[in-house]
Amino acid sequence: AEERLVMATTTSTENSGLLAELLPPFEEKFDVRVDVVAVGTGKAINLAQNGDADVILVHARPAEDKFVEEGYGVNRRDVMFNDFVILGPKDDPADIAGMKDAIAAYKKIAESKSEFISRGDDSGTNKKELSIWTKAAIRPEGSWYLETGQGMGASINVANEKEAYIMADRGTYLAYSGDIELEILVSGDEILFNPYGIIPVNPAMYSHLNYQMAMALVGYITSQQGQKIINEYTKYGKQLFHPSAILPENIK
Amino acid sequence: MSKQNVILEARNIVKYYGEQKVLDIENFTLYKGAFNFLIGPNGSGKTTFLQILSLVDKDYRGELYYKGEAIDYQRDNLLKSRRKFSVIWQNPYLYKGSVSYNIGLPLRLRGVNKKSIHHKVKQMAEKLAITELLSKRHDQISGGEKQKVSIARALITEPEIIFVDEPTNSLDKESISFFNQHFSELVTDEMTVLLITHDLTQVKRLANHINSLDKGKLIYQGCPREYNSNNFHVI
Amino acid sequence: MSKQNVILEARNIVKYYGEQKVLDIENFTLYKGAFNFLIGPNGSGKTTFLQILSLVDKDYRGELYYKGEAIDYQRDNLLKSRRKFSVIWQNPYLYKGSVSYNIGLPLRLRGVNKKSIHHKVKQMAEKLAITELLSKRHDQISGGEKQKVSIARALITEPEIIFVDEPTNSLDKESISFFNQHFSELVTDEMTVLLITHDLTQVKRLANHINSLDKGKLIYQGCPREYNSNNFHVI
Amino acid sequence: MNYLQEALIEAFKLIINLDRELLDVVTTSLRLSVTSTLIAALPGILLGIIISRNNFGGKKVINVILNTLLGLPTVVVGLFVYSLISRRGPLGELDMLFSIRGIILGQIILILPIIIALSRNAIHDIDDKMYKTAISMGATRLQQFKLLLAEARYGISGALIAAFGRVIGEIGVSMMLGGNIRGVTRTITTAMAMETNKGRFGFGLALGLILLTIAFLVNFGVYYLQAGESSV
Amino acid sequence: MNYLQEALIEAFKLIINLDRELLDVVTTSLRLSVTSTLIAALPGILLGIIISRNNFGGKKVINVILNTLLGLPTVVVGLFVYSLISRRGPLGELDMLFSIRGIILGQIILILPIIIALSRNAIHDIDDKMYKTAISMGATRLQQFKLLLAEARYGISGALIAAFGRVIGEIGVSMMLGGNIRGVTRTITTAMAMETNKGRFGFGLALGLILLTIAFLVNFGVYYLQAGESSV
Ligand SMILES: Nc1ncnc2c1ncn2[C@@H]1O[C@H](COP(=O)(O)OP(=O)(O)OP(=O)(O)O)[C@@H](O)[C@H]1O
Ligand SMILES: Nc1ncnc2c1ncn2[C@@H]1O[C@H](COP(=O)(O)OP(=O)(O)OP(=O)(O)O)[C@@H](O)[C@H]1O
Ligand SMILES: [Mg+2]
Ligand SMILES: [Mg+2]
Repeated sequence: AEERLVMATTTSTENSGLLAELLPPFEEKFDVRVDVVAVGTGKAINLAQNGDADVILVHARPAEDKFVEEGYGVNRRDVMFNDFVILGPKDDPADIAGMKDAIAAYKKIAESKSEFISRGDDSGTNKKELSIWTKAAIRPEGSWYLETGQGMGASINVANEKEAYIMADRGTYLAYSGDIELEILVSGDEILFNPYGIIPVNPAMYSHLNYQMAMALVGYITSQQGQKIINEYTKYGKQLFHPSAILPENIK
Repeated sequence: MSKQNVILEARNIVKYYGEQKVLDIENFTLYKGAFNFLIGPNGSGKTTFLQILSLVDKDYRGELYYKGEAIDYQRDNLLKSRRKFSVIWQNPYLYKGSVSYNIGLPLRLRGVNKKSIHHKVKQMAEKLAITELLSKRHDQISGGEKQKVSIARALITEPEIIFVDEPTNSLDKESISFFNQHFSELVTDEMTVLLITHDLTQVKRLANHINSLDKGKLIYQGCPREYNSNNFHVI
Repeated sequence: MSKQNVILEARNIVKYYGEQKVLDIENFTLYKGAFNFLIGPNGSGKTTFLQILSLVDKDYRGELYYKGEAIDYQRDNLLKSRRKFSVIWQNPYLYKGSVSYNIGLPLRLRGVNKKSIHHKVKQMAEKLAITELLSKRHDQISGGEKQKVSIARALITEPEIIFVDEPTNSLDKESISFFNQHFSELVTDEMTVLLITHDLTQVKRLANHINSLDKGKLIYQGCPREYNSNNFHVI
Repeated sequence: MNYLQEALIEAFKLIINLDRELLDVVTTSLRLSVTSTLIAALPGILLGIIISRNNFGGKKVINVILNTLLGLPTVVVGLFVYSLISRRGPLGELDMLFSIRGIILGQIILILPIIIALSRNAIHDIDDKMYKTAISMGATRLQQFKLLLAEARYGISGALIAAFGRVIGEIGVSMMLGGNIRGVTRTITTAMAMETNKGRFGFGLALGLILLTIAFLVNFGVYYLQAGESSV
Repeated sequence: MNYLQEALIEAFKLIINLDRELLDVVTTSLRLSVTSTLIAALPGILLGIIISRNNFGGKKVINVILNTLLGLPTVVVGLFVYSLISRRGPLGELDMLFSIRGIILGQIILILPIIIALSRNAIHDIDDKMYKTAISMGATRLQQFKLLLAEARYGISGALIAAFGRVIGEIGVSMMLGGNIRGVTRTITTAMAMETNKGRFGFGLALGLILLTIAFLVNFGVYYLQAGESSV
């Protein structure tokens, strides 16, 4: 295919393997090559602002809204969500195993000054983590709170080595689960849900953008076909993403 | 001597190394088809002057005339002039490679074909009795052998003028007499020689013209007979 | 000669360069306090042999005896022996730095204090008339000047044995006569000299003992008188 | 978790299966590193010679700057070139971002200082007599250059080998300017970084081993080509 | 988006404000790169000399391997050392992961091949007469070594400068083995990578400029120290 569509997305999306299932049917149907550039959320948005990507698929709602408000993005659509989990060592010094309330769990971690690893990289995940601390009315600081400034996987590794707590997206956790001793201690709280959106870059900003294909991709991903692939995609025997453009019960 | 016999002339040559003035020569003449000697004590500027005359060093003040015409420093013409000259250096430098590579190198630079190079190298090596050395590496030969290789390398292009800086350093008796003889033979032809030496016997035997340098100045120019009687102490 | 006067002896020395056997010497004797000459045509193995005798090259077969005792190749003892020797090389190597640094270097290696080095370097430079060169860089001097620097560097340690490979290459008349004279003076003392040369006048004037090499074999050992009459053609 | 063992097995499997994707990234890596090195070689060596052979004002400063640039982080090069070739950059029209050409541009900038500095070092120690002899033999400018290359060949080929090593093993520039796009700009190193990110350390190391094997083969080839080479 | 301009302004602001965190990462970077280079210097140079001066079976292969290792990707070194010093690795007890010591170990492995190969090249071209003269002057082993260093100083200091540049500019090892932990193992380069990932390109470039400035100052210092140096 000669035509090219550049999609900037987060590493977690690309690393989950979902895109390798989701994109080929689209590429074939529209005779277009989708070049996936997987970077941090902040970088993905920055690339799009510079006109270096035609469309973005990210998970950082406030940043996405700002992106659209400033006129860089148009026609944002919800695509899917996954969820975060709180991981910790087996001996669980903060005693949070089995809790349903993420905010309460964070409080207990802070009170017991158990080591907690933060990505500290301004990513969607990091922002989510910080918002939970805010809701818990805690300013995380001190020697128990370590910021790695790295991606999810690397941060999980640091947590594993240090036997510390960390909040991670389920997909990355599953990918690492074979090699680490950390376990899921808290999950299921609605605050831990992580929605993904797709946003074409505003064609009014740059003349060269492939807006038409970007919209086609939005259409495809939010269609029955796309949503079905997302719904059926599993890794390590588990469903990683839940479609949100169409309610699961309506997917045919 | 008549002007016709002059092949190279130098006028008002001044050369500095940094602050130090090492050459200051008003007039110097190189006679065609003759043995011109350049003598003088260590550090008097002989090698420096040779580099200027042989067009290797361009960083000086003054004029050079080849057969009456000013040397043209335009690149192509300079190259043409240089290719009529050869230099045998005081401490010869051999390039990484075999002895035969080194001897054939000037021909190679002139684009001569391989077969003919091979042939001439063999011939030249035979003359200098270094045939067994041809396949040796540049750093696997003795001091005198190295000297002979550099002589062969300079002669192989059959230059019009050959500049020679103490060629018999490290040479054994046989090689010296070969050298003296061979050079005399060559000079009966059209070849011009400028020879730097400290060897008095060589001067006595071969010199047609003597130029004597001291502290960068030409203190004597002329034929050996006159020179012998007066100035031999300065060599 | 009596055994007492022998300072260095070599027995059954065999040396190969790759496949090529370049030395095969049954017996060689160096006489104390004397001018020992090593002569022979180019490529006969003189420099190679000098490297073995001066303990620089250890890669050979055979035995060396210093004052009757086998040379001990244990590192410290070897160093001690070496420090009694000096070598003036055929093509001298100067280290990056000033001329005075180069001349003082052997003393520096022996841990002599700076003041005393400075003093001795000055003295030695005066003797060789190279005082104005002392502050020049190693690569800013003429061929003959370089040779003189290397002679000064070898003499400054007042060695017991001095090995000299064609020291008068590139030297002017004055320097040569200085060299010959200075060396004779030194040898009236306890100093032993092994001199390689192609200069017949030097041999005639100075030699106490002559060793003549040809194709790696010692073809003559003895005093000059006998030698003169028969063998001079092989030098 | 013996990663090394796992890596060896993985590498072996990958090679045996001759995975199409593996072939793809290997080809891309090789193409990139060979091209970048070759393009940078001539100007780099020439500048090295010029700096080494001439005395000019500011030479010292240039030397110090060169030495500094040996520490150029790939990310800095990546960012710098990005700001040039991004759509909003002055070269945006050329459409070089996320393409092979973009990576090559970045890699050339990355290794130019290496080639210049190391060939400068190599040439620095060549004896002045070498030049005088070449001139007196009647060598043209080009022939003088070739003779110099031949004499300093050990050091100069060392400079090129170091440059090749730098590009084949670098990640930052390829990632930033290439985007690690599957089938297009994915190289062994960006794939390696990605796999490592995914937590597939064994697989990442396997790719590293393959990379080193390929670099070894290239170096081996160059070594033996050189051995049989002659000059001028 | 003139990143370059933005970067300059950012860099200026950072330096003016003398941000504590900036000071922290700068100190860490310098400490790391100087320490790693110094530790690797002696064994590296020695091995370079040994390889260059001796003929032994397998020398060719060792040379090709060395050349290959110039392309050692930082990620490979990172992964390799990680598998050694991780809690489950053989050296897990030493607790080196995510510490300065861990990074230093990795960086030493990264630059040893550079120092060995480049000093080998530098020594390769030293004239045999140099050694003979040193021996005949009565130099001890150590003095011979010092004389050799003095003669090859241009090339050998070039090797060390290249090694220093490699470590001060590298990211992979510092990131994998140090973990970019704020206030502990965060270096200029890992901070730079982080800021770039956040999309703060200008800030990333600013850090890059600061890094290069520091490397420049270090090189400048070394250059002028060298100029006034004497040897043996
Ligand atoms: N590269 C240089 N830089 C500075 N001074 C130099 C340089 N080369 C030579 N000199 C000085 O210039 C003067 C002349 O040197 P030159 O080599 O021409 O002497 P020469 O007559 O050839 O001596 P010799 O008989 O010893 O070879 C000497 O005083 C020498 O020290
Ligand atoms: N490094 C080397 N490798 C191989 N062969 C060598 C090497 N050095 C010298 N030779 C050979 O060994 C023989 C003896 O060399 P040597 O240097 O001892 O001769 P020499 O008597 O000093 O000659 P000259 O009077 O020319 O200095 C020569 O045939 C030479 O070609
Ligand atoms: Mg001279
Ligand atoms: Mg010899």
